[in-house]
Amino acid sequence: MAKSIDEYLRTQFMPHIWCPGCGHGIVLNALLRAVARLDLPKDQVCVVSGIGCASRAPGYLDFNTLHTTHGRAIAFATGIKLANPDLHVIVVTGDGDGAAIGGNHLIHAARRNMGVTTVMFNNSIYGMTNGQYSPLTPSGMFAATAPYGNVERNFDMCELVRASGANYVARATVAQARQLSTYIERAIENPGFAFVEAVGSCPTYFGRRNKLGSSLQMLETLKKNSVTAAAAAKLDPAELRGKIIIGEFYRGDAPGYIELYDGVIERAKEAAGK
Amino acid sequence: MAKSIDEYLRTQFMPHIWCPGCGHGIVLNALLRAVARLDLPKDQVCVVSGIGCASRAPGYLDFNTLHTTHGRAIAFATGIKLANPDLHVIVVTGDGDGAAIGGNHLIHAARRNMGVTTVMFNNSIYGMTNGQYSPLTPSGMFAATAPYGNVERNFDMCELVRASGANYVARATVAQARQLSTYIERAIENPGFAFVEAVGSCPTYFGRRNKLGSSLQMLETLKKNSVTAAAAAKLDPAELRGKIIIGEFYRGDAPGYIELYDGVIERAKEAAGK
Amino acid sequence: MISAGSPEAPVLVRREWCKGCGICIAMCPKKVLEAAPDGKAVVARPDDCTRCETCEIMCPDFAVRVVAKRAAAPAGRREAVADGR
Amino acid sequence: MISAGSPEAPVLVRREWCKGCGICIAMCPKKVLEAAPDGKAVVARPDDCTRCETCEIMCPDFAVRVVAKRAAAPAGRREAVADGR
Amino acid sequence: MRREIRLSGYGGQGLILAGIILAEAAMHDGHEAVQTQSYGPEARGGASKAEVIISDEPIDYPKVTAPDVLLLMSEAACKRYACTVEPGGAVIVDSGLVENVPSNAGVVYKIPVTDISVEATGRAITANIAALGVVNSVAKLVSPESLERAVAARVPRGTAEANLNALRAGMAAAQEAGSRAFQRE
Amino acid sequence: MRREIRLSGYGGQGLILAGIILAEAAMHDGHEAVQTQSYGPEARGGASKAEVIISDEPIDYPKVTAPDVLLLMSEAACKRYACTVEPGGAVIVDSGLVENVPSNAGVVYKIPVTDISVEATGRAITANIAALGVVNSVAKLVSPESLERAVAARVPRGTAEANLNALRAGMAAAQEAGSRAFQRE
Amino acid sequence: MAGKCDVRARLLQGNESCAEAALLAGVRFFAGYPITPSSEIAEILSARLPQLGGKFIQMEDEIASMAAVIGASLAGMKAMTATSGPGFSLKQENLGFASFTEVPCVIVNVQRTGPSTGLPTSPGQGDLMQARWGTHGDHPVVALYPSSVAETFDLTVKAVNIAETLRVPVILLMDEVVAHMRERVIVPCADEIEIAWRPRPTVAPSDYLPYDAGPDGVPAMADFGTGYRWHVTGLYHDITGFPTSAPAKVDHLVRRLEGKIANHRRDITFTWDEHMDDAKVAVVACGIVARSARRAVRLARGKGIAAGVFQPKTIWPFPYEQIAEIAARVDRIIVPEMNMGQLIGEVQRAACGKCEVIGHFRVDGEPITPEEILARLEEV
Amino acid sequence: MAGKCDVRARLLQGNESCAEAALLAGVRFFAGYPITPSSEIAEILSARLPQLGGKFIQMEDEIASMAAVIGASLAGMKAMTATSGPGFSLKQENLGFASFTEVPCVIVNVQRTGPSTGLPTSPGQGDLMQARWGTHGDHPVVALYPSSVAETFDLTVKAVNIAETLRVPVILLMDEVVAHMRERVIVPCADEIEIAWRPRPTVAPSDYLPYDAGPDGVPAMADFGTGYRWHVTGLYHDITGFPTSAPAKVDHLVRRLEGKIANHRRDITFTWDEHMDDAKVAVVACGIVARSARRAVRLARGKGIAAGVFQPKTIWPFPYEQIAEIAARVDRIIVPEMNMGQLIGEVQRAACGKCEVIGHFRVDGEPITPEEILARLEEV
Ligand SMILES: Cc1ncc(C[n+]2csc(CCOP(=O)(O)OP(=O)(O)O)c2C)c(N)n1
Ligand SMILES: Cc1ncc(C[n+]2csc(CCOP(=O)(O)OP(=O)(O)O)c2C)c(N)n1
Ligand code: SF4
Ligand code: SF4
Ligand code: SF4
Ligand code: SF4
Ligand code: SF4
Ligand code: SF4
Ligand SMILES: [Mg+2]
Ligand SMILES: [Mg+2]
Repeated sequence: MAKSIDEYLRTQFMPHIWCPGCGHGIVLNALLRAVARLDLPKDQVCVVSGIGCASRAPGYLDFNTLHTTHGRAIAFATGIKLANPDLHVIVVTGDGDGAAIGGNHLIHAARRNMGVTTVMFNNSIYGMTNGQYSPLTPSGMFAATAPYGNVERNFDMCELVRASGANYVARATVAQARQLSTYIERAIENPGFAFVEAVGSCPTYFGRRNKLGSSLQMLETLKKNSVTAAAAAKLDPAELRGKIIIGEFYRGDAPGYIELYDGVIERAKEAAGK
Repeated sequence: MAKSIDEYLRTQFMPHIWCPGCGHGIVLNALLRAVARLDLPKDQVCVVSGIGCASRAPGYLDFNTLHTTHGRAIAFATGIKLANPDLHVIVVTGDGDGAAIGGNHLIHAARRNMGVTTVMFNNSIYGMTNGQYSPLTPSGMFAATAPYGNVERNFDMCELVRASGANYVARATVAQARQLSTYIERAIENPGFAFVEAVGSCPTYFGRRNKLGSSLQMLETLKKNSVTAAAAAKLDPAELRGKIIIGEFYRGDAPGYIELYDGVIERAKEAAGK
Repeated sequence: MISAGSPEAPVLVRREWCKGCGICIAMCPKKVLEAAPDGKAVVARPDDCTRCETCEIMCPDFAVRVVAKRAAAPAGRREAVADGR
Repeated sequence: MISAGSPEAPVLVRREWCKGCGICIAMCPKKVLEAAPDGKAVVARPDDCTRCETCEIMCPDFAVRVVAKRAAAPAGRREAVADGR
Repeated sequence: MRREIRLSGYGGQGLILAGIILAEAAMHDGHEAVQTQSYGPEARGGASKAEVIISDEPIDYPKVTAPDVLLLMSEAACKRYACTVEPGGAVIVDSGLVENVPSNAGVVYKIPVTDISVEATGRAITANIAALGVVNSVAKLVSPESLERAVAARVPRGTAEANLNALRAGMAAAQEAGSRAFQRE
Repeated sequence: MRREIRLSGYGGQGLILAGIILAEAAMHDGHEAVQTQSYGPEARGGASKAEVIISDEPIDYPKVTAPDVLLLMSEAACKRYACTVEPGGAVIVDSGLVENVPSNAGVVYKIPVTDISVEATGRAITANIAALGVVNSVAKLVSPESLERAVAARVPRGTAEANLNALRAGMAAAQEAGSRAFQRE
Repeated sequence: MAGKCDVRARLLQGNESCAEAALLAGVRFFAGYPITPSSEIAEILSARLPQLGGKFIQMEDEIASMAAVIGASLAGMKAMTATSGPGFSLKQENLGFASFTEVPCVIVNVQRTGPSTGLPTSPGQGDLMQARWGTHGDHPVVALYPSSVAETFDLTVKAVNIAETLRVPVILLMDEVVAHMRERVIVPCADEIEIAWRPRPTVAPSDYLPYDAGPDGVPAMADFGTGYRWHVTGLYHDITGFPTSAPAKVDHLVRRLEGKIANHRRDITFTWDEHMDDAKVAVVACGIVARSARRAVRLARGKGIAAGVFQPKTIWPFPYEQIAEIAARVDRIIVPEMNMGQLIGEVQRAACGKCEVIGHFRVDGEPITPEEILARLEEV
Repeated sequence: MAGKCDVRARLLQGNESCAEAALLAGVRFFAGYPITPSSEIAEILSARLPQLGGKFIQMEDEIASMAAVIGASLAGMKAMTATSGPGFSLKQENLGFASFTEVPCVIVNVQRTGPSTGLPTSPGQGDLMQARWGTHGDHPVVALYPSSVAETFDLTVKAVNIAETLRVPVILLMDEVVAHMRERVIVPCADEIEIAWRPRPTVAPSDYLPYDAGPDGVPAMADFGTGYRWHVTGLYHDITGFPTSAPAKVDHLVRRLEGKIANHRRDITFTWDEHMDDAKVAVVACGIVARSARRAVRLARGKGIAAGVFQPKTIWPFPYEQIAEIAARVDRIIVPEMNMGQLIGEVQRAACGKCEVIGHFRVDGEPITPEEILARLEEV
């Protein structure tokens, strides 16, 4: 790896706004290392986000960057990718942004196999708005809007996105930062819709309200609770409770939407007699 | 079965607006027979829809009926169910209404295990708006907005809804109308979120544009292409191409949101010292 | 109510509701139904009817009713299902 | 560029970016780093550093840089992965 | 002069296409023309209506209120629209499909349009174009050349010949019927 | 009379709670009171500011513009707000956290508030309440009874005792400091 | 003041005041999606509603929240949601549905500044016109706008009551400043305040015509599940509730909907004013700006300027008559707003050239101060 | 008329005219979601765009469509979407984003009647005010409104050009009647029409300040992927494009956005009138109603009534000056609208009491006829 990720940072805005020990920084770090290994030209990278703490990432990145409306990043990214397929379009989203309000765009982009890489910064909470539960907050946990414990169940995002048709699906926690970075790298390389769930932490809201200790302790808990997909296959549901299954869940090579649409253009031109 | 389904119809509005041979009528028929077998009191049934041909169903039904905005039926139904858990809340939706614009509400209701039954009238097209492709239009088919053949892939709704957490998931085509009716019956009985995909037909737009023949021929094609889940398990992907897998894919008994929220009320009252 | 087994009218077609799609006609295993010149279904061979209800179940327009079978069938009976699991 | 193996500064901490979360300190397998009174990381035992990069990778604030290792590592090398499949 | 034409029947008869062709022919003739149609969420296989206004000056209000020329190609259309015709206007009914004669029209032409189409092309599907021939012959709206040009340009590929035959058959039938037209007092 | 109080420091010091308590005490005394605070998407662990206005008549504009009483509990707060104090207003700095003395205040009280808290309760977390004791002693905003009542009602369950101790320690320190207050010309 | 219940002064945050008032007014359902600066309303109600046997749900987005609120109201619960600009934009389609199908509900919009994401924690008054015109098509809305925490309490209760009485969505517009500040509120006892419910059918289910209104324009509403099986649709509908496209029926519905608000205009128009009797220059302002205006006017009077202040607490329907009457007797109306000029358009319409109308617009994310307004009052 | 290209009269449907004009104006991207009565625009473009190497995509909803359009525009394609009321409501949040981040795009709203679902195939003019105020916060929009198929062609080209020139979302409001009728359009050659593109940066990437505008208020825009790496955000931003909450910068941005429209007001205000020179009573109407008004005025002149007609083709910014000027010299302005009175509010503001302003509102789903307007003209 020849490149320092410093060159991808808009260093004038550092230090960033994230809280001390916030997992988002580790995920972004992993993402940038993936870009560095792929040695993508900065002009050809476009990072798109919605709204949330995670979604503040693009502002710090020296790429073509777009900070959109809450939940809609993937839809914006779709337009960008279609208009300029040469761009590597990477969506950075939170568990609220991408799984709550933005859930529909996510599953539809996966279905279309749109050539966009999505990295979900999953901290199990709405960080930016001070700690309400998200669709990825596990049952029983406390949050600003779950004062008696969350009675909703969380999505398994990887299952959901795979069931929607994504071409690449993987999950790692920030405790496996190297692995996470490799998954993101493979996701960017995939021609179709690629999804990486990065399980991180929000010490300020999720951690504090659930008495999970410092960011460091949360990191260690993540490590402890991680189980590889292979290992998980051998465990029964009771043993898996509270565990985070990490690994690559799907790595396909179905043609992406962009390629398929090239076929439409061909057929259309033919039909028009050109 | 002691009841005629006639008593569930607002007969003054019949004949309904659906085209001759439209599969929606067969699905609605199956739904009403399920209600009849369960012998649900009419006052305790609430049917909610969005917008589309399928969503016109509630107007013909002598229940508490609600014809809402495009894609939002499940969200309205959620409010109804929470406010009056005694109601049997049934959502009638189309493949556009429920899978395109309404996809997010569907997966979230499934995740929450909200006690609502959803029947998706899947005719593979936007009927009401004259035949544009939907997220359930198979690749390669033609539609008003796919003049060169659809390059998108369709969702497997049952997989998607199951991956989201639904408690009951089944699919049948209108060629298996009895089976379809039984699935709907079981769906209504389930305390959590229950989903039945009813594969039907739109002879007027989908059929005509794709030269699939009369409604009768489309019905026969559906029959021919149906494969039970058990049989499908023995076939390889190539053999399954173009087939419709029918059956019950999941039948769970996880507690529904309503029951879990009762626990919240209890804990809250306790906390308030009542 | 017409009694079970009444030979005159095992099946009723509501002409005003029928749109003449022909589904009931094609689906009836006994060929009881036929199309009138305007395409709408008519009961042509009532005696052959087995009251299997296929026509009623398959009609998209609620236009067919198999009469007198309800009293006969056990209440609450489940519809037959070839379970797909 | 500082040459590989330079003993003086295997690791740099940008104090202005560091928020003192302590992650690098805890994660360094060689206990190279320590917390200053304000909690920010300082390089306490530079000689023990193996340039494993863990500190750099784990810092949420891009505040740590392991220097001189880039020239040494093969370009384009994949990060080690315990594949989870 | 502003002339309002209403073509009515049921969905699938191709009356909207007929309206478009008529308007396009008028345009070729150098007239102003507007074609409109009725929609409705419930207009599935049900009633269908196409309207054309032809004028020598810019057309302001583009909707037909009282047609000068009314084509009725179904019983339902007849019930609904028969009385909308301008007093003294011409009514053309497909006598193979409509039994009752409308009551307040100036002149009523009863012509078995669909049968004529079947005769001319072997198919009922060209009845819309046959009707167009009838309508234009009766009401003298556009030049036959422009009408033929518009037909040829707008009908589906490969069907121009058949449709032109239908058109001509319609025109011929109208000429013949002209003499027999039932003129009310 | 309208009095404006600004309590500033960093997130986590509990200054907003202190502001609420002060306002609530004022309310108990029968005054009008408004408490506001600064928000910001970036105010994470960073600057924190709570403001209180106490008045005998209805409070119109509810924002503090130039405080009569300014508490500074961090260097950053000091840099940002020191010069906002009303000429002649009172500034209280936590001398354990802030080194530079603000330049345009009327009276500056340098009191090691956090240290006093640690001394009184063994914990820095009660520094906000200790500060409240200081502020109120210096500026005579509300009655000590109302302040104690508000503290007891608003602090987390089980911490009332400790917080009341901090409050009193703050009051005592202020009284002592009053004599040493650095009065600018 | 002592009595059987806990009547007492409480120091409440604006959002808290809104939540507590809603509970007192009988709201038992809240569906929402968090957004600054309204989130506290959801947070408080997530704790408080289940204590009272009510239901709180955090939906997947604002569209779903609005839908759930309408559903719950149809099923018989008084229902509410709260949001801010971006969420308010998303709610518009379903807000129009509620308006058109006449489902009572309350939508709180705690405004922040800016279009799009703007400045989520800064005050602005940019959604006044959106509150009136945000959804497509002709539709009636009622919008109230408090200037203090105590007024928030009062107007929240009124919002719930109006929603129920007129079967209309009522929008409570709030300023970030009011939402986040704490002030004294005298919280009344449950039996001290008037609590309204939607008019109920008095006929048998078989005779129930869900959209057949009496002269006041408000039809009786049966809750789902109570034996009145009726149909609700966002299509044009006649008095039976079923779809129609008959021009006369369509016309009747649209005009009745407008009319029912107009009929009750007097009952739902709340205003406040001071020194208006002999004023030669009036300040018309709402929300937090009305407070600065009040101060400015008092200061101006102190300087001998014949100033007065008029605060519409009901923004929609806008109090045109009152403004017209004011315009007829003052020389000048000053309209300070935290936007580029929204209220002023309505004031101009109402004034109709009868006096000068001058705007004072501040759009930097900071509230308008009394001094600024005073400066305008001192201009000749 | 013959020439190197296919200049010729074509009988086009209104929606078709819009689609073809967009292509001619250089639109190469369309993202949409079907909705009556706009669907034909999507259908035609799904066939035509790929023929020209452009891209069509049917998104999962209107929100996503609006987002994709903005994305495509940022990546350098002229982009458009089309919808009707319900979809227009859903697009509002992202429309505000486009406005605030100054991303050129065109949004067609083919209006249908009614709030909510209403009557999808009947005409109505209920979204005029929504076009201006539909999204939260202060924001500039431009909206054009054709009355014929030919005007649709012309105004679509203008909409694309204005969007690009001013970096603003331009709304093309259409009436269902115009969208669905067929009329003659003289389709010009590509080289006969003026085609505008967004201003491009002339500085090196390192010197590029994406929101640093010259005196005309419109900053230069670099497409993503062309070497100018910049940041786009819906938060308040300064000239660098990065977030700011500094009041002065916030203020500057809001005022520049309003100002850039005001600066170009003359260039983007299109109107049409007839018989206004000596008119004593004016009819102000837009869209399809302007045609009835024209007929009515001609008929009135035939009867000796000094009537005139004024049609704003640019609805927003509203032509206040022109109306004010008219109000000063006529006795009466009649405003016929297919709604409960929207345009009339602006006319009243502009007239400012200088003449009588009378509304004629039709809300039954049927277009206003010339006879109706004539009847109002004949009233004294
Ligand atoms: C339409 C809309 N609704 C709500 C919000 C408020 N909001 C901002 S960020 C956020 C949630 C953020 O959670 P997540 O996406 O998990 O990101 P995190 O802050 O946890 O990184 C919400 C609800 C908004 N900005 N826009
Ligand atoms: C917000 C909104 N967008 C679009 C539409 C237009 N629309 C009405 S029905 C429909 C699709 C219907 O398709 P589906 O749900 O599959 O029902 P079907 O008609 O096929 O039964 C659409 C796009 C609308 N009414 N509202
Ligand atoms: S609030 Fe949570 S997610 Fe947001 S920056 Fe802080 S720790 Fe990270
Ligand atoms: S258009 Fe299609 S889905 Fe709609 S009623 Fe007709 S056949 Fe059925
Ligand atoms: S009941 Fe069975 S046998 Fe009798 S008519 Fe119907 S389908 Fe035929
Ligand atoms: S199935 Fe029903 S609609 Fe079709 S022909 Fe038979 S009775 Fe008529
Ligand atoms: S590179 Fe490795 S050994 Fe060196 S300081 Fe970092 S973590 Fe410790
Ligand atoms: S991990 Fe980074 S921020 Fe945390 S202490 Fe180390 S250098 Fe500082
Ligand atoms: Mg999160
Ligand atoms: Mg469908």
